[in-house]
Amino acid sequence: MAEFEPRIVAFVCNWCTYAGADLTGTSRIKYAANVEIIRFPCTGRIDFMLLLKAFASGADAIIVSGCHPNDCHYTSGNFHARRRWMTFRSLLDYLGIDVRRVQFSWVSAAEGAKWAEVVNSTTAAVRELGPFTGYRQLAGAGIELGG
Amino acid sequence: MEELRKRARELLATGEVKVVIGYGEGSAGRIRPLFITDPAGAGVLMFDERCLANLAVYLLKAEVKQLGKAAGTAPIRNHSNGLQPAAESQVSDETVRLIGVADGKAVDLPTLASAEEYVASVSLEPAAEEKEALARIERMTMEERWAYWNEQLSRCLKCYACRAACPMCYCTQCTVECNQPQWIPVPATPLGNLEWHVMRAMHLAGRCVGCGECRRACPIDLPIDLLTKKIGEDVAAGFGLRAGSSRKLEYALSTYRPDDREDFIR
Amino acid sequence: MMSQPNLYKPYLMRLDRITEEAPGVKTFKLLFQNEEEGRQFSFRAGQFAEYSVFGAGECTFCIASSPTRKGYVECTFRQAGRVTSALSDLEVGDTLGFRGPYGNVFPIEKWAGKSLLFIAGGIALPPMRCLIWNVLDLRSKFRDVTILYGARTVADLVYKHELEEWSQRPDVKLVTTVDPGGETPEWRGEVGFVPSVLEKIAPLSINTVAIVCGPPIMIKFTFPVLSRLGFTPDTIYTTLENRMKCGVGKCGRCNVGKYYVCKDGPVFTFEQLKTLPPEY
Amino acid sequence: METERRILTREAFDSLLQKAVAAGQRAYGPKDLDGRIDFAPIARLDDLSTGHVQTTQSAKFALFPKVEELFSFHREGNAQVLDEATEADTPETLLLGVRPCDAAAIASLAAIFNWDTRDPQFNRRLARTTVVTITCTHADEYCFCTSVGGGPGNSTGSDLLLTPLEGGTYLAEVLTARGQALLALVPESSTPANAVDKESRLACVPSRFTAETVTAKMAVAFDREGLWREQSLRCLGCGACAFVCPTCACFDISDESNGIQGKRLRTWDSCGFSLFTKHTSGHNPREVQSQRWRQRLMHKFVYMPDRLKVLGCVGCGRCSRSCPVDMNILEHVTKVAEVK
Repeated sequence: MAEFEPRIVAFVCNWCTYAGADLTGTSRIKYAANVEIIRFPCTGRIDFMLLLKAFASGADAIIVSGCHPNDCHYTSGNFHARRRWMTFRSLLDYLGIDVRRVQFSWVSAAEGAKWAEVVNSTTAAVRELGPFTGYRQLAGAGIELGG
Repeated sequence: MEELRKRARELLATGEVKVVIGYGEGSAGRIRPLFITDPAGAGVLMFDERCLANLAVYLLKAEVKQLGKAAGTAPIRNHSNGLQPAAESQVSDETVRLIGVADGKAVDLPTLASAEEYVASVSLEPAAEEKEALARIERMTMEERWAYWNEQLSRCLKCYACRAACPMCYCTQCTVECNQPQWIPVPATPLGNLEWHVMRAMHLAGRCVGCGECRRACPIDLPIDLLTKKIGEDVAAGFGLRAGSSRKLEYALSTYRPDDREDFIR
Repeated sequence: MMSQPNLYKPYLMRLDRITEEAPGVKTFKLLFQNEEEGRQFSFRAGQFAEYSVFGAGECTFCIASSPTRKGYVECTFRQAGRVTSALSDLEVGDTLGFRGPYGNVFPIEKWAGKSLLFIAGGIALPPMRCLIWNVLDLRSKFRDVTILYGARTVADLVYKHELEEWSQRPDVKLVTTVDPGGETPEWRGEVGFVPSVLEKIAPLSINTVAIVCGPPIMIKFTFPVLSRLGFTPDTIYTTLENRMKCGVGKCGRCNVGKYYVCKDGPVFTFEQLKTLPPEY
Repeated sequence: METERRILTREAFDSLLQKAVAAGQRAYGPKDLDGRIDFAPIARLDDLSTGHVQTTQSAKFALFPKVEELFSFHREGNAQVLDEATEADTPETLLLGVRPCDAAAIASLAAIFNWDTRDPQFNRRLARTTVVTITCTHADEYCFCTSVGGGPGNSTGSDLLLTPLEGGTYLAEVLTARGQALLALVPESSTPANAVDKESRLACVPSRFTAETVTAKMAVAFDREGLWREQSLRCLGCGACAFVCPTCACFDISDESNGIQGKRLRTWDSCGFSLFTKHTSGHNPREVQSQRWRQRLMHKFVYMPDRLKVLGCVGCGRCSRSCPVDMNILEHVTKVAEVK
C-alpha cells in the first residue's frame, strides 16, 4: 500500500507564525509539504468550528499556531484563543477524538526553525496514527438510500 | 406551599410583578410550568421534589416578557439560573424577581443581589451522581468514548428541544439557523449531530449552570448535559469561574488571565 | 410496481443569457439541456418553478417568460439568500436545475373582452411580465391594457428595455413611478407610491380586471384604493409569496388556512384572500 | 370477505420472525433501551418488549426516514450529472409490535404523500413494509384513539393483527396478502382460531370527543387569539412533538455537498420552528408561537380532514408524553371543542 501521507491543515496567525513560516523558507529550512497553511489575522479569530470542518473535509491533523503571550498584535487575541483551546481540546478528548491530531504552538516571526520542527514532528506523529477516517465516515453515514 | 401561594398573591396584588411563573400539577403526575397573572389564580401553584424544571427559560421568552415584570419560583440551587442571565444583562431587578423555595418554605428574594447571597450559601458543585456520570466516561478509553458518543449522538433527531429548554440559548438567530455559511449541517446525520452538539456545548462554555434541563427535555434521553457539564467543570477548575454564581460574573471565554495555565501548547 | 417519476429531480438547464436588471437583480434565460424535454415542456402564466444550484439548494420564483414563447424559460430574482447568491455567481454555460411548472394560473380566457389593469411593485414585475407578454401576444382579445409599475428608485426598475417597448405601443397605457426621493433629474415618470399614483390615474373599473403583485405593504394599501375605484374583490387577482420547498403540496410549509399556496395558488382573488387567515 | 383468524404460538411467531430476517427483511420492534421503549432492530422474539403501552418514537421512520436521499449529483466540468437510488436499494422492512394507532397513521401519511402527485420514495418504502400490529391490552391517560376513529383492536393499516392470548400465544387476524405471505413462512404451526373472544382482552380507551365536533369547533375557534396564546405560553417551540408523531409528515429539502459531488436530502421538519415559514427578507407569516401551535392543531383537525378526508391525528398520545413542558394535545383539543 503506498506510504500514507497525512494531510495537515495549519491555522496560523498572520503577524507571528505566518511570518515565521516565511522565515523558514527564506532560511532554506526544509519541512514536510503535507501542511496547508490558512492565514488568520490572529489566533483569536480562529473559530473552533473551522477545525471540525477541516476534519470533515479530509484533514488527518490540524496545527493551530500564533504569537507567544504578550506578543499579540491585537494585545489579547492569543490569550482568548488559549482559553478557547483549553476548553475545546478537553471537549474533543471527552468525545474520544484523538487530541494528538490537534497540535497547538506559539511560533514567533523569528522562529523559522521552530515552525519547521512543529510541522515535521506533527507529520511524523500523524503518519504513525494513520488517516483520520473515523471522523470522515460520519459524513456519509445516516442517510437512508432507496428513495 | 401555602406560603408560596401567599407570596405570589401579594406580589401580584401589589403590582410588584405582572406574572408569577411557577409549577403546577400536569398530566399523569407530571409537573407543568404555570403563568399566574391574577392573584386569585395563585391557588394552583405548588412545590415538591418533582419541581426540577428550569423555569428561567421563560424569563427570556418574548411572549412572557411582554406581560411585564415576572417572578420566577425555583429551588435555591436553581436560582443560579436567574443569576447567569443577569450576568449577561438579559434580566435585571426591573424585569425579574426570584422566589426561592427551601424545604417547603418560600424565601423572599426581593433583588438579584439577595438571590446571590442566598445562592452563595449553597454549593453549585455538581451533585455526586453527576460527577460520577462525568467520570464514568472519562474512565473509558479514547476509542470507547468515540464509540459511545457516536452511538448516542447519531440517534439525535435535531428536534432542538435541548436548545429550546435552555435559558442560556436565547440568541435571536442561533448559528444553527445561519445558512451562509451553513455552519451546522441541516440533516440529523451522525456528522450533523456531532457538530451541532459540539457547537452547543462550546457556546455554553462558562455559561451553563448545569441545571440538566437539556437532558430532561430530550425526547430520547440523550446524555447531552454531560457535554456542557464537562466544560463547566473545566472552566471552573481552569478559570475559577462558576456559571450562575454571581449576577456580575465575567464571561469565561471573552476574558483571560495572562497566567492561565495549560500543558499542551508548545 | 412501475417506478413513479422522481418528483424532486429537476430538468437540467443551461444558463444561456444573463441580464443585469437592477442592483442585485438578474434575469436568467435557461435552455433545456435535453431538447426533447424542452419541446414537451409547457406552462401557463402565473405558474412558478423551483430553481436549484446543486450544493446550495433550491428557491422559488415564477416563470417570467411568456408561455407563448417556446423552447426556453426565464426567471428574475434578487440576490438575497444562500441559493440566490449561488445563482448570482453562475456564468453563461453553467448548469442549474429547474423543476415545475407548479401552482395554478391566471384565468386569461375568462378575461376575454375585458380591460386589464396590471399593478406591480419592485421585484414583483416578473410574474406580471409573463402575464403581460402573454396578453400582448393575444392583444386583440382584450379592451384596454393599463400597466402601473413602481419601484423604490429609477435604478430599481426592472425590464427597462421592455418598459420602453410597452411605452411605445399605442395599445398599452404604461405608467411608471418611483418612491418619493427615488427619482433622478431626467426621470419623466410619476413620483409617488403605487397606491397614490393609482388614485391619481383612477382607471375605470367597469368590465375591468385588476392584477396586483408586490410587497405586502404595497398590496395592503392598494386594495382599498381599488375598492374605492369600484373594483369588486372577485375582479382583483394577486399572487402570494410563501416560503416553499417541495412545490407539490407535501412539505406543509405553504399551508395557509385550508389552501396550499403551491397547489391552490400562487394566484388568488382578493375575495379568496379575505377567507384566509393573515398568515402569508 | 371474512378475515382469516388463526392461533399463532410463541414458537411460531419467533420462527416467523427469524425466517423473515433470514430472508433479508430488516425487522424492527419495540425494545427496552435502558428504560425507554423505542423501535430497534430485533432478531429474536425475546428482544421484543411487550409490557409497555406505547413506544416513545413512532414507526414512521420505516416509511419517512429522518434523513433520506432524493437524488445525488456530481460535477463534470460545468455540467452536472444526476443519479438516484433504484428500486433495489429500498430495503424490505418488517415492523413488529406496532400499535393499532400507528398502523392507522399510515393512511394519514399516504394521504399527504399521494395527494394529487405520488411521492415515489414514500410509495417504494410502503410497498416493501409489512406491518404486524399487536393490539393494546392496556392504555394510559394520554391515549385517545377511540376519539379519532381508531381503537385498541383496530385493524386499519395492518397486514397482520395479533392479540395476545394466554401462554404467549396470539390470535392472528390475516388482513392483507402481505400478511398472508408472512404467515406462510410458518405454514404448519398456525392453526385456525375457533371462537376466541378478542374484544374482552382489549384495553378500555374512553372516547373523549368526536372528531366532527372538534373539526367544526376548531375552525370557529381560530380567531380566539387569547385561547391559543394561553395554551401555548409554555410551548418552547422545539420539534419533539412533530418528530415523535406518527402522522407528522412535514419535511425540509437541503443539499449536502463538498463542491464536487453531493446529495439532495429530505429531512424531518416542524411547523413549531419559526424558520418553517420565515422568508429570506425576515418577514415571517407566523411570527409567534401561538400561531405555530394553532397551525399544528388546525392542520391535523381541520385542514387535513377538509382537504384529504383523513384526520392528521391517531390519538397515540406520543406528543403529550414527549413534550418537555407537558403540552397535552388531548386536553387542548377538548378545551377547543368546548368553545361556545
